[in-house]
Amino acid sequence: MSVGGGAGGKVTTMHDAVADLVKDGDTVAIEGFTHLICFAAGHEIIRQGKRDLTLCRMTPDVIYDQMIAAGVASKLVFSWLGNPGVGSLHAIRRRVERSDPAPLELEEYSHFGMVSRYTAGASGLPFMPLRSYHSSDLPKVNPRIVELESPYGDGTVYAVPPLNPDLSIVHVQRADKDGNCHVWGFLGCQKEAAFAARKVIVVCEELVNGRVIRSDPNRTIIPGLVVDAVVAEPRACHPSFAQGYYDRDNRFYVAWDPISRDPAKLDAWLEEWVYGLATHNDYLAKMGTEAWDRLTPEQCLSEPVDYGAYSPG
Amino acid sequence: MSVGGGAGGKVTTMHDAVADLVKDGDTVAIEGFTHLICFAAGHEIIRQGKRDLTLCRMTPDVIYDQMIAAGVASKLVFSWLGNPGVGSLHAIRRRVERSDPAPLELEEYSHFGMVSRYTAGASGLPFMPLRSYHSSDLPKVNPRIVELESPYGDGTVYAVPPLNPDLSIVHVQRADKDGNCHVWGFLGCQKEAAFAARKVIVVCEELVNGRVIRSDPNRTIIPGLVVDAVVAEPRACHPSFAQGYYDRDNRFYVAWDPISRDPAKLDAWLEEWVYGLATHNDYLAKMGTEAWDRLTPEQCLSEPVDYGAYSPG
Amino acid sequence: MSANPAEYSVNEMMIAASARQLEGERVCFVGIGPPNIACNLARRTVTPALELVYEAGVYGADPQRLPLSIGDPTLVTGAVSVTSMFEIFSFYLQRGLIDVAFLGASQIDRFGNINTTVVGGYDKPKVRLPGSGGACEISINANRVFVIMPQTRRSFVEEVDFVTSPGHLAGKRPAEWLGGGPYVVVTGLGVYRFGDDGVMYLSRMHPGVTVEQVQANTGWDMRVSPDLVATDPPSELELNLMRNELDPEGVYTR
Amino acid sequence: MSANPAEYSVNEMMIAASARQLEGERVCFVGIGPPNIACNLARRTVTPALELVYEAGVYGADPQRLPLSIGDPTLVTGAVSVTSMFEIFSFYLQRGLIDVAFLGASQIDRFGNINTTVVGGYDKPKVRLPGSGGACEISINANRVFVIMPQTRRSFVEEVDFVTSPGHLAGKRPAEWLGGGPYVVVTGLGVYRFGDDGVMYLSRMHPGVTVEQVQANTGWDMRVSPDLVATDPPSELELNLMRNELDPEGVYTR
Repeated sequence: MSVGGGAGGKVTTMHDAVADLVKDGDTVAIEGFTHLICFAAGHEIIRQGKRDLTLCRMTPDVIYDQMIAAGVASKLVFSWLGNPGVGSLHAIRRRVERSDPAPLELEEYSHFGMVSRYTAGASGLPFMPLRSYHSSDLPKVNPRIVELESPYGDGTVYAVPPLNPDLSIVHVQRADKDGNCHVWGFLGCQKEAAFAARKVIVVCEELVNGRVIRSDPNRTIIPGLVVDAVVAEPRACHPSFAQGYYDRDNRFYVAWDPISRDPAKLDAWLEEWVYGLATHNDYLAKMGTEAWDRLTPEQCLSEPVDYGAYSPG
Repeated sequence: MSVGGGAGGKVTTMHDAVADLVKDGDTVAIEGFTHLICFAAGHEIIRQGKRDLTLCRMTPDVIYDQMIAAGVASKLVFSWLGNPGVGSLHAIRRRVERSDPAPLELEEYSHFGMVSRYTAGASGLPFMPLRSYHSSDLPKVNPRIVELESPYGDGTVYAVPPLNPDLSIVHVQRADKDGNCHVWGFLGCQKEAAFAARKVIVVCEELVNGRVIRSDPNRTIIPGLVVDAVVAEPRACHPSFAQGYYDRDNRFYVAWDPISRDPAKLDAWLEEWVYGLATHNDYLAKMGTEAWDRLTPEQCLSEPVDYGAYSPG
Repeated sequence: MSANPAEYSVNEMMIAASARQLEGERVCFVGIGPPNIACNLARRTVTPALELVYEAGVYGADPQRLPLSIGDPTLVTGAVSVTSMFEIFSFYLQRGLIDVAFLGASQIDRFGNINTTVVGGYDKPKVRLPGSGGACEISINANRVFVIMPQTRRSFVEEVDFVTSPGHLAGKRPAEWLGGGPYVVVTGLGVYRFGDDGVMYLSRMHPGVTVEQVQANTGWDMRVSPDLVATDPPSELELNLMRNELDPEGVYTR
Repeated sequence: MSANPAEYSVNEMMIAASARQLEGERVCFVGIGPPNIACNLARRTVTPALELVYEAGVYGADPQRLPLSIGDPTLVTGAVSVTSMFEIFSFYLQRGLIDVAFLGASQIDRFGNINTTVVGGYDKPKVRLPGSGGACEISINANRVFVIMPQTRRSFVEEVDFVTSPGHLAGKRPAEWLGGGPYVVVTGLGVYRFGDDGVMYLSRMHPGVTVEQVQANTGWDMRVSPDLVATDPPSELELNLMRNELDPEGVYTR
């Protein structure tokens, strides 16, 4: 057991973080809206043979297609199911449409409903009101979405209940050893998913000195206070992206479609790229460097701001 | 009339912004929690003799003591009434305790209630739920604070209604001519007050090129979309502060106490520092430069972040 | 390559016609796929001041390449503001700041009710579609909803299998809803609008299309405007932009 | 200057005793005035790892000077995180992340119910006090509430004129409330805790104070712990820190 405080802070390996913090039957969210999706964490969960998970994500992406194909999950909580810009997630569709090879329970919302659930969970609220779902069939198939009168007599809204995962896994650009995190670009619901969860694994592109975090406290999306383990794993989001570090590998998303359509090909892919490798470093070594030349952007720095030094007068 | 779009964007003077956008009887919020309180805007409202305003602020500060003493307001919506770190706001207390020289209607919340009201207003929601007010006397004296059952049968919370001011005035560090704003340091409820309002005046320390704003889009707290007028007025928050630009002038806050206790002294102060001056530039000229040597901090820059340039492949 | 405006695809016609509908609009919530191309085409033609809002968290995007998805990093760099998804839905959409939102659809009925959830029953669907994403709340809160979709008898249906995003219901939206609902539908055959009773009618027809063809590709008896006009074909400029800049690989336009 | 621990003020005793109560605590919501000094003193003595949360929007402040108010820029520069007030109240306080919160009070009753709103009636008050600020929600949601206040018959009252922040009500808080309510009260005379029935009792008495003096400054019959112990006077270190670093002008400590 290597997670927790101490001089090295909460820094650990992906293997140990997943071994210690993912239990069979847990409700787990790997969030990141198109951006900062931690594929490496999903692969480690597959490798360790976790079972019966309830997986939460606004947009089950290729990583959830892989995880669900590998049999780690019995239920999916989501709001948009697809391979963005490409098409379907066929492993998930097989389970939903034909229970092949096993049924998959669905709990379905809209995007606003899902972010509102995380926000209620992060806020300690029993529900979050929102203007959606009127005359939609979604509340008919999901009894957790309920209509609610405004207490001021000015009409009705809908409510969704809090979502408090047992574990949220969030990828960030910068973290210090205590788990204080800077994120930029699309924020998705990384902050809300972290505050809502009972345990949090932060995976970062760069492990930085706490001074870097404290140089810009308004950029700190997640404080170490809610973080249990920090894993430094550069490029852990491939084929997703990390703003300023690497681009989305669209070729991978396109290539996934025929793999996902064919269970034999999918099994072979998992064997070659997940089970057959021990760590994300092995994955990167197997990938080679060609893709990274293509995916690495030119630099484009933010203008700094001056916080001012306020010392004794 | 000089507010609005066009090549010069929405840039105007404080005089014109207040003349065009503050109407007698309006509900007006000048926000900023200890930080970025736009005293210069309050002074201009006094100078133009606006009347019968409903003033909203979480913490009616010295500026609201001045405005209420000058007779611009008939009602105050708030959550903490005082001269922070010093004591009372005596002009407001005279009106509340003794209707001297006229009554002042109060509508009172807690801080969480006030930020929740702005948030509901900014979100287009008919109410915001929160865990507060249980067994407090506040709902007894403010019928807008109502108890609400959770639709999931797990207890009750309280609700507050949206606050949508006719006008919010927010001070920021940087804005471009279209009203896109960077803010750092304490954010207070500047963003929520701006999105909630029907009209918004942004006052900035520095008018910058739009490229500066776009170099760090995660720092943009308020988009020009909700802004009607932009006023470039450095040091307009004195004696409040602007992170990185100047410190709080605590001597002023302490000096205000005896002025505020004595209506004659207060009138003389208004005459000397508000009615007797035409603009905030005159105020700064009258102040002289000594205070600014004391109030200006050393530089302390944020580490930049790399957004990456993503151009055609 | 320079385009020959005499030769164009059905999708190019559909996207060009959609982009033209954005003339005079200011703040547009952009969806994935064809809407993304149409909005970026409009910015380069009829509405240079169009502000693009993406549910991923962006206001005022200034993409330097065609975004591959609604979550492309080119939407972030150089944008006016990037914030959380909760704030995009709360402070922009639910606050009423969105003038127009583009939605796609797998099925639509005469009232503009949209299905993107399932073909068949929900519990054992014939085809499991992506679901709502942000469409359900967009359809309720955006001032005007534009729909862009291919038209066949399987997509223009008498009754949708699942109402993901409500349109004009059975003719009337409750007054308390913030948005006005579906305003225009653009397909490969024509441009449709809605009458005061919330029922869709054919307003413009694309070149070479006949009313019979429209009827054959509609699962109900489509009303036709007495003032039916013909759509202009895609211009050389529109085709050049789509082919050379916005979708050089032709993913959505061919 | 170096302090002579034989000479100290009532307020110095009160603040030193408050700081010691923070031993072993982790996350502390800091109020304006004496709580601010006590928390910063605790960080320099019994609890260096104490994380300071300020309602102005700060988590993990590292002030380089004593903050003049809870909205001092020195709380921002070098902090771990600065966010909106809505998020501080929602994601930290209401989420249950606050171990202990310090509140001041103008009046308190035996159940720890607090008044900071008015002396007299609400509509025509004798004295209009500041009101709740964040105190109402803090008293409901923080795991433990510490109160620090001067003690007189006018502040320790049989019945508060207005319940701004609920304590143990008339002896029992509803189970659904997140926080445990008032845990300790520190005054210039002693340190008070609460029994299982929610009633305050004298737990520690400051040097030189008598039980009679405590009773004379309490508007009800104060219970006294059978294990009543004496508070240690302020140490030289505590006094030096207060006098030279934390409140050199003696605004709160003299």
